[in-house]
Order: sequence, then C-alpha cells, then structure tokens
Amino acid sequence: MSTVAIYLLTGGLLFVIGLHGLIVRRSLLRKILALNIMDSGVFMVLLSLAARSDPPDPVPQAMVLTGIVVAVSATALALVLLVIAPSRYTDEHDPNA
Amino acid sequence: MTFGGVLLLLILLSSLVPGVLIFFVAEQRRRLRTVLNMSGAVIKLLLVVVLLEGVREGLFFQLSFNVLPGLAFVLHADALSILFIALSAVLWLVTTIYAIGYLENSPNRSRFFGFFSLCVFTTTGIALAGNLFTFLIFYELLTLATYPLVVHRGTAPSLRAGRQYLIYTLGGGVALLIGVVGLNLLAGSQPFTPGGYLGVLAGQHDTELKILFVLMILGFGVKSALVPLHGWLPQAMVAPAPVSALLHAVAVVKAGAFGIVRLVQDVFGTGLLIYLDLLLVVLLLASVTIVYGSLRALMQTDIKRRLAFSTVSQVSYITLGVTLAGPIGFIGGLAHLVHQGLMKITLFFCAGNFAETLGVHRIDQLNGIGRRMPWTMAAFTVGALGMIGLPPMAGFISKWYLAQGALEVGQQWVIGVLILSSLLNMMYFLPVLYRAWFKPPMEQWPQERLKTRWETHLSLLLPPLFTALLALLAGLLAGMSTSPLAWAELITLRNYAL
Amino acid sequence: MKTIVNLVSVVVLLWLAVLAWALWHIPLTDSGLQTLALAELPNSGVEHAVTAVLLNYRAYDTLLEVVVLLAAVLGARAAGWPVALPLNADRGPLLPGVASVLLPLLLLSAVYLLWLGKHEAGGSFQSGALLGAAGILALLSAQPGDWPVRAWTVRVGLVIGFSIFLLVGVLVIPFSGTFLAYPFGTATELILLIEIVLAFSIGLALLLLFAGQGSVIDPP
Amino acid sequence: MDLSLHPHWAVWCIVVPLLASGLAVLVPRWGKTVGVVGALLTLLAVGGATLHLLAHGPQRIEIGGWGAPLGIQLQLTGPALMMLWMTALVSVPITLYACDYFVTRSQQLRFWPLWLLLWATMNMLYLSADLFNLYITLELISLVAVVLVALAGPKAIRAAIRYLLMNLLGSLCFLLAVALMYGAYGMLDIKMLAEQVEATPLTGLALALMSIGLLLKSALFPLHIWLPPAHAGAPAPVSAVLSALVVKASFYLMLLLWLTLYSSLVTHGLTTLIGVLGIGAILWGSVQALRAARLKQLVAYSTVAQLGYIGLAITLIDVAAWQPVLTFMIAHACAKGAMFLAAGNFQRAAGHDRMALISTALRALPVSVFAFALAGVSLIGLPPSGGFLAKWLLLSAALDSGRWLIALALVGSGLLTALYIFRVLERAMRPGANLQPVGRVSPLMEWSAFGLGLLAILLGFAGVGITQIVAEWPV
Repeated sequence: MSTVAIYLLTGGLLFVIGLHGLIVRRSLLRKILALNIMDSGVFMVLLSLAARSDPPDPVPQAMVLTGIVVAVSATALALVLLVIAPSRYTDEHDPNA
Repeated sequence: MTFGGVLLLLILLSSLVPGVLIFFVAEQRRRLRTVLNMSGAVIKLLLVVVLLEGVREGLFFQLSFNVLPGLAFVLHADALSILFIALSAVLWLVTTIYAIGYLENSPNRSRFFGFFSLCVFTTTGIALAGNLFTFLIFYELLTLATYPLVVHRGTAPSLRAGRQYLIYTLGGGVALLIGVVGLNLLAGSQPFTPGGYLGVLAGQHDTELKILFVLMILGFGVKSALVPLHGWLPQAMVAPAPVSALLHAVAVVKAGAFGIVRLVQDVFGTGLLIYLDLLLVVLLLASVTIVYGSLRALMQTDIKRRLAFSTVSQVSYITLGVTLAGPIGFIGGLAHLVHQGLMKITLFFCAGNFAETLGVHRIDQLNGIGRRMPWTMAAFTVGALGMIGLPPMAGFISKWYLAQGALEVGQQWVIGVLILSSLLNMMYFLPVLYRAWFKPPMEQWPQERLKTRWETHLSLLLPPLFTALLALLAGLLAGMSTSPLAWAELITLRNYAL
Repeated sequence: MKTIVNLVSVVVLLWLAVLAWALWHIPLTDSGLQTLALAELPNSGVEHAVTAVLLNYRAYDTLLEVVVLLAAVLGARAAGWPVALPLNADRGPLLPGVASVLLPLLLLSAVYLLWLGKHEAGGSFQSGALLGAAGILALLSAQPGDWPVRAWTVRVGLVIGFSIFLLVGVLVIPFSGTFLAYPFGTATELILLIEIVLAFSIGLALLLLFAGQGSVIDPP
Repeated sequence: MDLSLHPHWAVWCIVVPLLASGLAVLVPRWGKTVGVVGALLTLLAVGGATLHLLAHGPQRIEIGGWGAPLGIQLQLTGPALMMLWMTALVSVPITLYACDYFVTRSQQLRFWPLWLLLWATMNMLYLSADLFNLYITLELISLVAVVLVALAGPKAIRAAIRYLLMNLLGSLCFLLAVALMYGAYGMLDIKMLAEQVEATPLTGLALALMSIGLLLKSALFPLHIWLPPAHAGAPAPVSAVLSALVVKASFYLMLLLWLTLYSSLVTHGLTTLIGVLGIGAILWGSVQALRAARLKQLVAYSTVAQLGYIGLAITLIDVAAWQPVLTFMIAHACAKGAMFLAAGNFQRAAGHDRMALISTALRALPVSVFAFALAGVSLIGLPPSGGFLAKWLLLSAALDSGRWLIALALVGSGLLTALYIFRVLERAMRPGANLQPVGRVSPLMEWSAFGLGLLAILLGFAGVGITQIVAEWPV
C-alpha cells in the first residue's frame, strides 16, 4: 500500500463525503461547501496520479491548477447568487438543514 | 424540370400562393380577398384543363427530387389523379363563391380563406402524389389544413368536434406512417405503378404485408369514414356550411377513398390482395359501412347530420367498386367518386341555404319550404334523386356499373347490398322531399332574414343550381367523351391494359 | 425524510466501495506524459514543467480558464452584484496601519511570484490571487469615497487578460501556421507578456467578485 | 508566412464570438450592434468551415503546434459541423429577437457579452477533441447559462442556484472520470484514447461517471428536476437557447464519447436503460405539459419530453448511428427555439402567461401563433417538417431491427406531443374580447420566431445534405 494508493483512496473518500453532503443537506450554503469538498477530493486524486513518477508528471498538476480556478469561479458565482437570493428562499436560519 | 414538372408546380402554387397571401389581407379588405380567391380558383381550373388534355394525349408529367438518399418526393399526373383534381378544381371554384356569400359579415374571414386555399393545395397534392411517401406528406398536411376550418367558429361544440377530429385523424396518420415506413423497408420507395409493385414479395413477407395493409387501411379508413372510424364526420357538421360542403363531401373523405384506390390498385395490386385474402375483408367492411351509414342517416333529425351519415355510406361505394377487383366495378367506383361529389355538395349547399336564410336546421322544419325557396328545393330534389339512383341520374349509372362489376366478379350478394342501400336512401330522402313540396309550411320560419328579390343571395343560390345541373348532365350525357364515366373508363383501360 | 437520508447514505457508501475498488486498480507505474513533457521543455520557452504545460502545451485550457473567471464576474454583474461594501464606513485606526505595512509587501511578493513562474512553481494565477487580496485590503482600509479609477479602465482591466491572450494566439497564426503556436524563439517573451496581463486581470476579477458594484464597472 | 484563412475556419468559429463578447464587455453601449455583427460573422465562419469540410474532409487542428498526446486537438467532423450549424441556425434569430426583447439599458448591457460567450463556448465544445478541455467547456456553458437564467430577476435566482448546483455536480463527475481515464491510459486526446481503450472495470466506471455527469447536465428524466423552473423562469430568448441548444451539447458529447471512446463498452443493456429513461421522460414530460398552468412551463416540460425522445433515439445508435439523432436534434432545436420565442411574445403582450387567460394574447399575435404552430408540427413529427424526417429515420431503424417497443414509443410520443400542442393552438381559436397590450411586441420579435419555426419545417427537405455530411465523415 504505497503512499500514492493512500492518497488516491482518500481522494475518492473526500469525493464521496462531499457527494453525501450535497444530496442530504438542504441548506444551499452547505451544498456549496459539499461541492468544494468534492473538488478537493478530485484534485487529490489527480495529484496522486502526478506523484506516481519521480519528477512528478506536470500535466495533472496543470489540470489541478486549472481545476482550482474553475472551482473558485463556480463557488464565487454560487455564493453571489446565494447572497442576492431573497432570504426567504435560502433556509439559512435552520442550522441542521 | 420539364415543362410537365413546371405545370404541376404551377397547379400546386395556384392554390398555395393565394392562400398564403390571404392570411395577410386585412379583415375588412373584402374585395382584395375575393379577387385573390377567384383568380386562384380560375387559374387553377385553366391549368387543370391543360393538364387534362396533356394526360389524355399520354404526355409525361413528372417532378421529383430526393428528400433522403433513396427516398424521393415525386409529383406525377396520371389519369386517376386528373379525375380527382378536376373534381376538386371545379368544386373549389363553386364553393369559394358560395363561401364568400355565406360568410358575408362573420369574423376571421382572412384566416378562413387562407386555410381554405391551403386545404385545396393539399388535396391537389394528394391527387398528384407519385409515391406513397409524397402521398403521406400531403395526407397529413390535410389534417393540419382542415382542423382550423372545423373549429372556425371557436364555440365549445366546434372545439370539441375539432378535438375528436384530431384524435381520429392523427391516430390514423400514425397507422399510415408505420405502414408506409414498413413498405419502404420491404420494397423501397417505388412510384405508383398500375397493377401494384408488391406482387414480387408475394412469397416471402406475407405476414408483414398483411399487417402493413391492415395498418394502411386503418389510416385511410379514418378519412374515408369506414364504419368503426367514421365517428368524427357527423361531429364535424358543426363547421360552417362551405366547410362541410367542400371538405366533408369532397376533399377529406375523397382523399381517404382516393388513398384506398391508390393502395389497392397501384401499390398492392388486386392479385396480391386476393392471394393474401384481404380483399374480401375490405369488401365486407365497405358493404357494412354502406348499410350502417344509411341506417344511421334514417334516425337523424338534423339535416346536416343526416347528410353526413349519407356521405359515410356513399363514400364506401368507391371502396366497394375498387375492392370488387374487376374492371367494370372499378369504373363504377371511380365514376361514383365524381358523381357523389357533385350530388352531395349540392345537398350541403341547399342545407346551408335553408339554415342561412330561414334558420331551418331540423327536418321537421322543412314543411312547405318548396313554396318559399323553390329553386334551392329543386336543386335539393335533383341531388336527392341522384343519391337514390333514379335511372337518368348520375347515381344510377355508378350503381349500375357497380352491380355489373359485382356480377362480373361473381359476388352476387353485393347487388343485394346495393338494392338495400338504395331502399334506405329512398326511406331517408323521399319523406324530406314529400314534406318540402306537399306539406303546408309552418306559420313562421325560425329566423327569416331580409327578403331579397330572389329567394336568397345570388351567391348562395347559384352554386347549388350549377352543381345540380352538373350532376344531371353527368348522368344524362354519360356517354359523351368528356363525362366522368368516360374518364373512368379511360383510367381503367390504362390501368388494366386491356 | 429519515428513510431517504438512510437510503442515500447506503447508495453513497456503495458508490464509495466501487470508487475505492476502481482507484485501487489504477496502475501505479507512471504511464503519464511527463517523459514527453520534460523532453519538450527546452523549446517550450520556460524551465518549469507545469508553467510549460499551462502556457504552452495546453495554453488553450488556460485561455478558457480565464474566460471562466470572466464569466463569473459577468455573472455577478448580471445577477445584480452581491450586497455592496459600505465604502463610507469609518475604518478605525488598526486596519489602515496594517494595510500601510502589508500592501507593499503583498505587491512585491506578487511580482516576485510572477517572475518566479519561469523556472519555479509560480505564475500568473498565484500572483493574481495575491493582487486580488491586496486590492481587497486596500479597499477595506481606504478612506471613504469612490474607487480611484473610472469604470472604463476597470472594464479594460477585466477584459485585457483574455483578449491579449486570444489576440496573441490569433496573430501568431501567419507566423507559425496554427492557433496559439508561439513562433520559434519568441515563446519566452510572449509567455511573459501573457503572464503579466493575466495576473492583472485575475487580480481585478477576484476583487470585483468580492467587492464589485454597479457604479464601479457600468458606464454612467 | 502563410496568410490563407481557409485551414483555420474551425478556429474562427471560436475566436469571432469570443472577441465579440470581449468587445461587448468593453463598450456596453455598442452591445446590440456587436451582438448582431458577431452573430453574422460567426454564421460566416460556420459557412467557411462547411466549405472546408466539403473540400478537404475532416480536419484535426493541433492547437499550439504540439502533437496529440501533449497538446490539445480541435476536430472538425460531420456531426461536429452539424451541431455548429444547429447552434448558428438557432442563435441568429434569437439574437435578432433579443435586440427588441430587452428594453432596459441595464438588461441590454448584461445580456450581450454573456450571450456571445455562450455561443462561443458551445462552438468550443463541439470542436474540442480533448477530455479535460471538454470539462472546462462544459463548466463554462453551465456558468454562463445559469447567469442568463438569473437575468430574469430575483424570482429566477433560486431556480438558477439549483440549476448551478446540479450542473456543478455533473461537471465534477465528469472531471473524476477524466482523472480515472488519465490514470489508466495516461493521455487525454479522444482519438488516441479510442485506440488504447479496452473493456477494463476502471474504464467501465469512468464511462458510468461520465454518462451520469452528462445526463445530469442534459436533464434526462429522473435527473430533470432543475430544468422546468429554470427554463420557465428565464427570459424568453434565454429559455429558448437553454432548451434548444444547451441541454443538447451534453447529449451530443455523451453520444460522441459512446461512439468513439467507449464503443466496445456500450452494451445493449446500457442503451436500453437510456431508452427506458427516455420513455419515462416522454410520459412524465407530456403529462406535466398537459397539466401545466402556465405556457412557459408547458414548453419547458415539452423539452423534458423531447429529451426523452433523444434517449429513445440513442437506443438505435448501434443500428443507425449518428444521422437520425442529429436530424432530430437540429429539428427540435429550431422548433423549441421558435416555441419559446412565441411564448415570450404572448407573455410580453399579455403581461402573464397563464394558460387560462392566454387566448386573448394568442388572438392578438397571429404571426406568433403561426410560429408556435409550425414549431408544434415539427415537434409532433408531422410532414413535411424536420421532426418528421427524424421520426421517419428512427422508425425505419426501429422497424428494421425489429424493436417494436421503441417504434411504438416513437409514434406514441408524437401523439402525446400533439395533445399539449393543440391544447395551446385550440385557445387561439376561441372568440373573445381584444387584448389591451401590456408590453410592446415588435414585428422583429414576431418574425424572428416565425423564421425559426419555418426553419424547422424547411429542414424536412434538407435530409440529403445532412446525410451526405454525417454519413461520409462520422468521426
């Protein structure tokens, strides 16, 4: 069980945890958080793929960089929409939603 | 694009272009709309006469282009299509005049006449279709063109009638689509050839051919009002009189009957159908429809519904003639296609006149109408006697040939059906004539409109008289070379290559 | 409601098992592109492999990435901007003090990161992030009053990043024959130009996403 | 120095709308003119690409000059060109419609850059041949589409958020699948991957993840929950482009990947599953459309149903491959676009789109009713429309391969569609009082809807062209 396999599995685990949170949680903010966890999960999988060779493979690293910027833009847009949405729509007040 | 192709295109455009233009004519521009209508009708009539002469000499008229590799959109004029085009061209001209008078000050006339012309465009397309694919395109377009006319008034009953009309026709369209696609898979898209082009498949695909034939008969049966599929026709009588006159006596029902003629004669071929023993089934179905239609007509109190059921039974004469699978029966069926058109449109015109001028809708209100509107009633009488099949009339000739055809093919029981239906015709037409001529009129007509110099507006009076005259001539001068009967013989001559 | 949650958890757990089993099967040998990427490094114009991939081998991806960021800003504008930052609130003494120390440091390290990208980990995105942070800090600690710059320049700043990148990609076609292929020998300079412009645009975009307002970007 | 333009038409299809979008951001006052000029230039670029394809056959452009495994490739094939044409044919009328639809300056200012960006991104997706690049284009389409939905104001924002979250989930599944494929085969170019792929369980999972991601984005039934509120809530030109084009991009991508990358893995079972989902979508969409209380809801549910129809068409890809699905997609795009534009006209004129009181608006706008009717004819699949041509091809394929249930479903869905189409058209026939117009519907808005509807009909005669292009250069 080399370290690469461990990171691969944790990446998958993060993805699944995020997926569960996204589906189960009703509050939109928590869904956005869940999406970010899934993002980091996939990026961990990609980075562990890069780490398989000694000079780490630059292509997955570039993919992660690009993925991060795309994830940031998507999350920023989601948060902007969340802030603008009339509050009676987003059920923030309910902590365990 | 030969000259022939251009002519076919011109004939189609002569009803499409005015139709599209009329949609944009403002509602109150009455004269412009009338000019467009009449010019379209007259040009079409002239072109049809030219086409008629061309086909008589045996010239070749064809226009085709590929919609898909191996699937062509073909327009082709043969003797059979001329019969149907001539009928629709003449009757469209007459009905346009009648409709202009009938819808004098009602709303949405531009929309009405737009769809009216589109409807005739599709009927012409059906007549000119060169293969099943093209036939299907125009056949489905006919539903779209006629639906707005059926629901023209927009009242709740007409919308309900429209809904029912759609359910029947779209359902039939689906059956037809599957049939045409199936045949295209089995035999490729071949043009209509007299005697049918499926004979070669007799051995291998019997079951598929049977299923496809049944599906296509269902598709055509809806519009030609074969018994189980006729429900929409009496409902559609809610439409204005010109619609029921042209559409439900000529355009739509004839399209269905014409489809059956094409299917039996030019696609499957009677030989193959006898081999698949399907011909007898359709023959029985037609006979049942004839008797059933007449019986239901007997029980109707409303004039137009009685005429509607009479149409249901009369159209099946054509199917009867075709499925007798003999040349003489075929002549009788084709001749009846024209004769029935002329007679039935006269009856609907007269019914429209009674309703429009005196507000008479039911049969018991017809007492003594002969005195009040003698000319209209005379036309009605000519039409009614023709339907019954009195000797000098056109109706008699087609029934005579049908009977001869039945004898020729050895189906004696068909004569019984003919006699029974003639009797029934008498039972639902003669009392009407007796009531109209010999009974004293009611003291006050339901809604008597203004008293014009003639019994009603001229544009309402002349069309029925003209068509009644045509029906009379078609019967008396059947021997002449230009009569519908002679043309039917020409078709049969070419079809059976005797 | 409870049952649905349990059902979802079961399905998700099942999914985890499948995913883990599949990840287990990924070959641990490096069948990746790194040998090819490292071999091509000399004529990619930069020494650092990731920057080479980002701005040369897969430059088209980076171009799209900047467009995504621009789309997010346009989106924020179209949705009506989040709640506006109170530009005229009083700031208290602490923030301006810290800002006067931090701002120069941030700008310096942003420029250093930008330059570093040529041969070490760094580049336009990292320095863009720093620039954005510096912008926000400046905004929060600035004296009340409107933005120092006119709306037009903000729009130019926003668009310049991806436009220059795109124009470079198009203008090189006559010289190198294909879109975004830097002609021989000019790769380093072009990449540097693109990096600088990108860093500026990304910083501005991040700033607008955080503190954007109608008055800042829309014409009067 | 080689100044000839012709080998790069595919690049122009991407660059022109992108530059136009940048210009629209830069100078908002020129938004409308930049939009129209950009639209026409892009149409020109697609025309150029067609000529190039006809002359030289499929083309693979190596962006950046690097070879396949390292660099990114653009591919101009028959199906890709058909989708470019679909996007162009629907976008030009919508652009003209939007000129008069957005009245307030602030709406104009926000709409144009995003609209051109969306068009550019769709062209990018159809031309791209690299898995990771496809991920970014999918993400970009979702972001821009969500924002365009949010243009309709606060009431559409909640639908926009749901739309965004579902699409982000889809993109993430797609990204994870790309990571797995990279892990297994070490390359991202579709054509090279297609030669290496074998049916290992890892590839199977990647296929499943990619398919789920793309089905989420193309809202095939049970994953369609976000579509009706988003499409009904959005402004008319936006809901037209969402229903007509955006949902199809992911469907096209799934088909592309299934036919090229995973052709060995796509078992009959998988396609029948999609077929069953398709039938479910048709039933569910049609029933909801019949019960819809508002016109735009009806049209949105009709989209759900018609996407199910595409699902049905997918079951026949092993028999009839590209052509029927593409023909249907293009015909549906024109028809659905025309329908939403017409619905927008009725809503603009009457101030509401409640089905109960819509007949006054229908009577007041005959040209829009005609546009709606033409679109309806194509959706039902009545001749001579493009929809009929697609139905003919699909029915032939279904009957030829003896799949009766699929044939029955194809035909039945046409009848179901007819029910809710004529539910609207029937209301146009009802007599009644005239309409006091609440909003102004310019002739340009009506005629662009009519033009799009007519396009859907004229496609019925374009079968030969589509067949020639698609059949000769499938991949």
